[in-house]
Amino acid sequence: MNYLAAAIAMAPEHLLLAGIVVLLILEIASERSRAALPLAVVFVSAAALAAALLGFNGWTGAPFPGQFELAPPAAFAKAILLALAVPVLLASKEDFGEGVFYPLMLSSLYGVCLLASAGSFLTLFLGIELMSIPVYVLVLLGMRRPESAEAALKYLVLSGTASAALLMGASLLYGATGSLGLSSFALALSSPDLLARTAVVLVVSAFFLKAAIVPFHGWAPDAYEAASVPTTAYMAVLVKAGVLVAAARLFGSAPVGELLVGLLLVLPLVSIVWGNLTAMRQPGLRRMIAYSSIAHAGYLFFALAGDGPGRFQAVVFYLAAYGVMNVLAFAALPANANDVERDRLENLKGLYHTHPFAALLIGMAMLSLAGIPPFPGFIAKFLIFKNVIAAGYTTWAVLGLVGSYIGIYFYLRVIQFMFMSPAAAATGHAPSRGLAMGASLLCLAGSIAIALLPAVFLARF
Amino acid sequence: MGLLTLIVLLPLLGFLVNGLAGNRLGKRFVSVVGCGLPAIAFAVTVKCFLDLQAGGWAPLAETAYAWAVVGQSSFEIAFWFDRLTAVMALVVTGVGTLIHIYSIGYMHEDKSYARYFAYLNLFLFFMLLLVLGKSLLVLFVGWEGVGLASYLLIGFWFGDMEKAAAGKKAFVFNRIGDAGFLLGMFAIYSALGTFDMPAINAAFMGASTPAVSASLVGILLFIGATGKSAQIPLYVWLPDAMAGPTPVSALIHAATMVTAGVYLVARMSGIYLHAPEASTIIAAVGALTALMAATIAIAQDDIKKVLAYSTVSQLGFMFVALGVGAYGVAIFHVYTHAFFKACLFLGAGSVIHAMSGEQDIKKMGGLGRKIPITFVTFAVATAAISGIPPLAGFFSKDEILWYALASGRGGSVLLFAVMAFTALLTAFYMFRLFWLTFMGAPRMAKEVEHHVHESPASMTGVLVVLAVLSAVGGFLSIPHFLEPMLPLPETMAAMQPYHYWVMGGSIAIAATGLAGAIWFFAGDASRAGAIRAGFAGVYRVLSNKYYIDELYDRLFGRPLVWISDAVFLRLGDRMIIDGTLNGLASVAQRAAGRLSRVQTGSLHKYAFLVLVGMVASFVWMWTHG
Amino acid sequence: MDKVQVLQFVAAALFALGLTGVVIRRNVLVMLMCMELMLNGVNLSLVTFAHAMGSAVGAVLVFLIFVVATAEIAVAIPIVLLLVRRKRTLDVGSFSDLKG
Amino acid sequence: MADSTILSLVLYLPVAGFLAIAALPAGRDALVRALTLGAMLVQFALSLVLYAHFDPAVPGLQASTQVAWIPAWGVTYYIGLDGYNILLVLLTTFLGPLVTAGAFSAITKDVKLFYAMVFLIQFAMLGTFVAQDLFLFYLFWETMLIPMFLLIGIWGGERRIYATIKFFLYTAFGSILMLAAVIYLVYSLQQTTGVISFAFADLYKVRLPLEAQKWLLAAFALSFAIKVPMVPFHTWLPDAHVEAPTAGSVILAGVLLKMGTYGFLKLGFPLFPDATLLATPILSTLAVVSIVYGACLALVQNDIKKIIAYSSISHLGYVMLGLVSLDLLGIQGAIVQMVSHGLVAAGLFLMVGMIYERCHTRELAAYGGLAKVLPVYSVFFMILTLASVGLPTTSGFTGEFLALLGAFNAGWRQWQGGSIYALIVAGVAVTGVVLGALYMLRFAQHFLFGAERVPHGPVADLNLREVSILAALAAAVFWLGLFPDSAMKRTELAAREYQQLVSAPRTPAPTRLTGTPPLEAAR
Amino acid sequence: MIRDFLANLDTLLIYAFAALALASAAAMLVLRTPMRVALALITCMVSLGGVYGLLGVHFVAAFQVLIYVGAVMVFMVYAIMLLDPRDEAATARYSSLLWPGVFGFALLAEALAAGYWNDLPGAPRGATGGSFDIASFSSAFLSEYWLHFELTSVLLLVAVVAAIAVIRENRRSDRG
Repeated sequence: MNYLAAAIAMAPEHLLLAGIVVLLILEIASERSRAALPLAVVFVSAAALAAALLGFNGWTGAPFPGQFELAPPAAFAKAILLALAVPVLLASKEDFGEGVFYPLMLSSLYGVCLLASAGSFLTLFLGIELMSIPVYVLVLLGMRRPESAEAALKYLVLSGTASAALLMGASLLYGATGSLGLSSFALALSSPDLLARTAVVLVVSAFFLKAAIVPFHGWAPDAYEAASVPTTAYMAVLVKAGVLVAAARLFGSAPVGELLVGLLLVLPLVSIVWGNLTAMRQPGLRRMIAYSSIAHAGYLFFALAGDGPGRFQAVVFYLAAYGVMNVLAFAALPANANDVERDRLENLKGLYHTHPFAALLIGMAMLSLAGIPPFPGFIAKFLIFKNVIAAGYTTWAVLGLVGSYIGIYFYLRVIQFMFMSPAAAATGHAPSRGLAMGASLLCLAGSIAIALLPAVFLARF
Repeated sequence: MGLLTLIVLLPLLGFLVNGLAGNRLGKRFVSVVGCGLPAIAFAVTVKCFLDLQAGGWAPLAETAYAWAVVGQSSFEIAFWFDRLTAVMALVVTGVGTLIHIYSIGYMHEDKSYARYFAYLNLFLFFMLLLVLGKSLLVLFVGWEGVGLASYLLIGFWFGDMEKAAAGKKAFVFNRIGDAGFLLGMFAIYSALGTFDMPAINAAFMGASTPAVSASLVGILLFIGATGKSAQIPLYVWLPDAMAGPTPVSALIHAATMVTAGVYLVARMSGIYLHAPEASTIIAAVGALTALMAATIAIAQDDIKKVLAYSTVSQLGFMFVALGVGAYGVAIFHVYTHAFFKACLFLGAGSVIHAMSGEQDIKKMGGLGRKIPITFVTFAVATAAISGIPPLAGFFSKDEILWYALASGRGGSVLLFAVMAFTALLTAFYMFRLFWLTFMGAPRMAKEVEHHVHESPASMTGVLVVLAVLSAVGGFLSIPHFLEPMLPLPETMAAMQPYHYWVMGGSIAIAATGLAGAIWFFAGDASRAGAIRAGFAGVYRVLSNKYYIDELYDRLFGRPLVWISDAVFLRLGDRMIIDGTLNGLASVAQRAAGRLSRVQTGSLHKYAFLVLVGMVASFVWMWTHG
Repeated sequence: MDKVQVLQFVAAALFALGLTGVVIRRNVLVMLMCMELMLNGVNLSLVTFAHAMGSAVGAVLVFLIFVVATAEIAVAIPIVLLLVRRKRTLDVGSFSDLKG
Repeated sequence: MADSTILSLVLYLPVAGFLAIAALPAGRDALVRALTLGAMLVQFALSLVLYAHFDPAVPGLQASTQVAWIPAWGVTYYIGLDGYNILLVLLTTFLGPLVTAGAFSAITKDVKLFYAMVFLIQFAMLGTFVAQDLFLFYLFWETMLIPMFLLIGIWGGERRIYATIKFFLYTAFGSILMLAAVIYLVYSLQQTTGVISFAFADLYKVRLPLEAQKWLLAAFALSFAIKVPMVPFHTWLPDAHVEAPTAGSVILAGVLLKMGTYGFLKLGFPLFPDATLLATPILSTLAVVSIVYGACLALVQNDIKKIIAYSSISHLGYVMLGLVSLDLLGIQGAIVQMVSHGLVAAGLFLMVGMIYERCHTRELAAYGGLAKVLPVYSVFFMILTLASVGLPTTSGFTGEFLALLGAFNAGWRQWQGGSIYALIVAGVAVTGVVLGALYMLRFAQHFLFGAERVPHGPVADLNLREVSILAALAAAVFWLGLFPDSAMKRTELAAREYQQLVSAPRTPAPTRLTGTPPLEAAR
Repeated sequence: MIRDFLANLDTLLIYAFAALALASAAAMLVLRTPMRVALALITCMVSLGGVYGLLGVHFVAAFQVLIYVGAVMVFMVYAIMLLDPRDEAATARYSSLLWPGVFGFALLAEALAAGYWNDLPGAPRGATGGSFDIASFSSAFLSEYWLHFELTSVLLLVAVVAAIAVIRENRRSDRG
């Protein structure tokens, strides 16, 4: 086996691993070290860069045949996801004095990267666990509020269940096809064999659980709300991204038959409607975003129902568009000594008058999430539903679009608060934060790039 | 730029000058512009008339510019000058000019003197457009334009809501007519593909029958005419229109604009010659209007109202003439009527001027001696309208009566009878008016009485001219002049012998009316009072104009408002449409509440939901697999 | 009815029991143990298949599951400790401050 | 300078302006105003050049620019002028400066943001008109909602939130379905011809089976009908108009509503000819209903803004009538009527704004006899009123007359063919002429005439700024009323093309698409 | 007779162990105190180990006993002993969702079973037959699957870090 090839192929992972180790050493050497954040940023960006380079060089191969594969699309997916992690890190300065946050996040990213090039259920499983386990802890890290631990537990228990279901499904596939390669799933999709189909159901519901699709969504709102802002951003964007990239790899370009489309789209459709409706009444931003992310998970599964070749592209593009705006919103959110206060939508009232720039950014993010042109969110949504219709499921596409329509209202509500209401009673907004603003500008640049030159991104997948 | 265009543009120029700069230029300048330009227009018209004559009566035509060209169809602003146009144009510019001059004196004290003349010129502009227009389109532009001008002038003293309302009423009722007119135009265009009136007439006169029934078009156009010329059912605006300054009533609501309908029918005679049904309807409507208006006029006490109804009635006469195919005669009556009715109105104006604004004839009387010129001219005009020979009215009215009886195109004894009776009534109420105004003992208040004075020369001069015209105008036989283009209908042989009987009869009628009026009102008031008491019921109905206004309000006005408000606004918009939408919104809100209550925070619940989800997926799988 | 089938049924039963346990048991620790039970079910099924077709992959996955299970517990227990210190109870039912 | 360059300039000037004032420090309101006005004037001048250069004899696009944008989806950045949009572009750029100047005194809060939004709207609207690629069109179409949403929501009246959200959701709903239709349309183009392209020109080529056409037309029509708005999709309009600041109402009535009719003209009907011909009775009926319904409602309003709002519904009914008549006269009339309504309604809203600034109420009952107090104001008001009534020599007449004539012609032809329905519809439409006079004169009468009632009086008559705004409008109104030919020449070829696209059959329809037809029941 | 009994003995034993595992698993859901539940789980695991052993995959059996019973459950029991005294939850055994849960269990089990019923392969597709021994396993592990071997080490590292992080939070919350 060619070790060099392995080393190159896994360069991003290795960089992350190095980052983890270095950060740990730093952590052990001294608590409260200022170097943690910069180092983390450096390593993540380096990893992103490495992934991008791999992609641009069109590096293709499987250093671990059937376990770990790399092709330009996967490489670019990694690059994009890692790049999305950078602003999250930047925005986390105020929330995480101590450094342990960073090694955890890097290791979670490590998991995400694995998922992007997993070739078998073993890798997939390890990737998911590597991605999730640190997040359980991230949720309660910082302990901004007493409920964090509770949230962490809920997340842990349910996603543990998800892993179990996934493995059960894998095992049945193993029994049905004699292999644990991801391809066996693609085969099962079209097999009449009941065992295989049982496996499919188990695996799909496991992914639903991880991606918080109704009715498997119970953990998401609580976890999102209790976590600190950067963690929420990380969960809403990267964890979801990891899961869906994995799902996209799993489905590959196998045709999804009429039967499975039902299974694959009913619940996502429900969660689009459910999420969009429930978000209307939420008093807190994070909880609202949680529900909105439930809805977005729905759209993402629609992408999986699209015609084969376009799937991976659609998923990743959507994740990029959705992620960049989500991170933007969180990064632009003004700091506040009291975490609960910071979260309350009421306190965004009149934000335009106190922090015009932040208000504009958040407003854009909301519109983009709502899928209103000309923001990237629209182009991504367009791509997804284009694929669904191209696959011949016009009715589903229409239903999905109508469901997405329901969502518009609560995004507008945020804008209404920020722009159309008199400034709320002095809630002591801390002065806007330099790094976080930098992060949000980064996202802004990214989103503009996506909106103006989607072709450049699309061409990569 | 051709002469015809010039005729049209001169008043427009006046309008622009007076309208934009009038207030800064001072009254003298305004009056010079305001009266000078129409006068010039009159002169130019005469010039055109002479050209026409020189040209052996070959119509003059000229095109100003192409308004719009769409595909093959081109809409041009073109003018046309033939015998008919000549008569109308001369009347319009001539009488128009006179009334402008009269206005100088009449409006002298008014603050918005310039605005008044601007409007008057504007009216003249549109009226000439109407008369000179070669295509129906141009005619329609003028048609609507004069409506606008009359709207503005009726509401000239807009400080008083009544007057403003009267203006609106006039405009709206005209619009109703215009809707019909439009439909007529459209029908013609769809069938013939042109608005060019000579062409249209030719098409209908031609051998091949055009693709549209002449009666349909004829009736539609006639609806327009009823609006403009105040015929049943759309006449109600005219009496209210007297809210405007008196010269306006004279010019627009007596001499010119209201005769536009007559002109239209005469101009489109090509159609009506082939539309017997339409013609019959016209005759019927005309007769009915004439009679009805005449009866109402008897019971009115406002000097201008009486004249207004008499106008309506006289217009009825004209339409009867049109109905029986005597187009030339109708135009003849238009022409004579223009003189004596203008004279009457201006006379009335002079009276009102003298009475410092009083219009109720009950409060007048015995003015004859105080304002002699007005008195004399008014007398002449009254005699003229009543058809006393040899005054102008006599000739035209006599012709109408004759054709009503004898015309081969729908003349009948009944028609004749009705018209004869109406003529009688005309004579009666006119002399009633005359007598109550000028004769007998003064009934006005003292202070009013002692500064009753004759009007300035600018006004009385005009009165004299008009009186002369209404005296001798009849000798100029318009029907004969127009015959080459508007041939008179052949008369029924059976009726020939009665021609002179009719003439005699009409003289007798006029005399009877005169006598009756004098018998009533010359003596002491008690006699009139007694008679009136005798017919109290009838009198009330008449003095309330048959309650037509109230009827229309009940029939159309209120239902429209009710439907708009109750049905469309409250039910349709608010309840059904917005109700549904707001309902949906609140449903969504409530659903949101419900759904978020599912999120109880209990881990058991969440886990159970997972269980449910899995089971559900399985079930879906089995059922759909 | 053959061995593999029986064992698969057992495996399925264990999995289902584990999930049910998570749903119905109040005690946090019991809940965690039930998760372990689910994993055991998975293991059984994997091993049975691996044995039946004599391929090592299944066993490898089983091995990975061991490790991951350990890791999860290693993280779970401290979280529970933290929670219980705060709440003074093991009753999951009372960990429901987050809702809506 | 090449026309295409000028067009791009016209289109992107607002963006430049937006960035410029965004860069300005806060509190430089005077500068912001001046800058905006300047930019708008330049824009108008440039578009006048375009209008002058526009060659009526050349069919198809002029001054066009096409750049590949998202090749994978066949999306191109494709803008250009043609007979369809030349007048609307001119109208938009003409109203730009007027709106800007009109808001000088009215907007004192968040001036920067306000003019930024005005720029954005200007950009989005122009983009919608000049876009020649369906994707681009949709992008602009939707983008326009955002600044409008803020405009109403921030500077509006008491119920502004309700109004603006209603506006947004109403219009967004149509757009969502339209989006699905757009995708399906392009997909079917790809299926049938193998070409994947969003360019209008290519889409015209595809001829779907009738079944599909019906659904797609329904989706497009809903979206456009909401924007127009046609009864019964109109209830957002009165609220939006009443709550919006003057500038908002002016833009809304002046240009935004035209986007709906333009959509029908450029996309809705030509793309789905068979379905259109099938739906003509329904559409013409809706048009007439809008005419009458709007007029009736305008008749009973007591809020002066609402009167104009409902009158808009009525007037756009004529446009729809003309468009569905498929008669050249009618189409031309419809196009002129669009512009005319743009001028007249915009003018009336501006005047309402002016009086509102002085008297702070929109209750019709509160006013009276303004003609005495504000003579200049009244003159302009009268002119616009008469234009709205459609009196000859004003633009209103040109539009209404031709539209009605066209509708009647079409009806007549069908009558010869044996069906009288269309003729009756046209006949009913003519009653709108009377109703129009009724409500506008009622308005004018209570407003200008009668005893003097001037809230918060005494008030000053119009100042130079306002007079020049209104003078410009009046000039335009009379220009289009007296000499419409120069404008109609430029639109004629487009009108013919539209007529031909809708009425003349195209390439024979493929029996069935390979893809599943829309709304086939979900399994 | 005896011979074929002995031949089937391992099968019978497997069934016995499986039954035991099932029984103890069921017991876990009903037993009251966590400690008993833990014991039941241990029983279950051990008997599963027995099954593995009898199936001939001895090393897995060994892991089962070593890692699970040796590590996980010890950890578990430790936690129980640490926390149990405070447990009032022991009194209330079941959540409000007991019966729905049981019902759900029935359905889920049925659903899974239904998956196997008809077409669970007696000998799964691609079956090479025969068993494999520790040698083949470990060689595979260290050749084909060494990536995962490495990854597990990463995972454990992460787990340790995570645990430490939580403990530190714990201390912090004690402090403040």
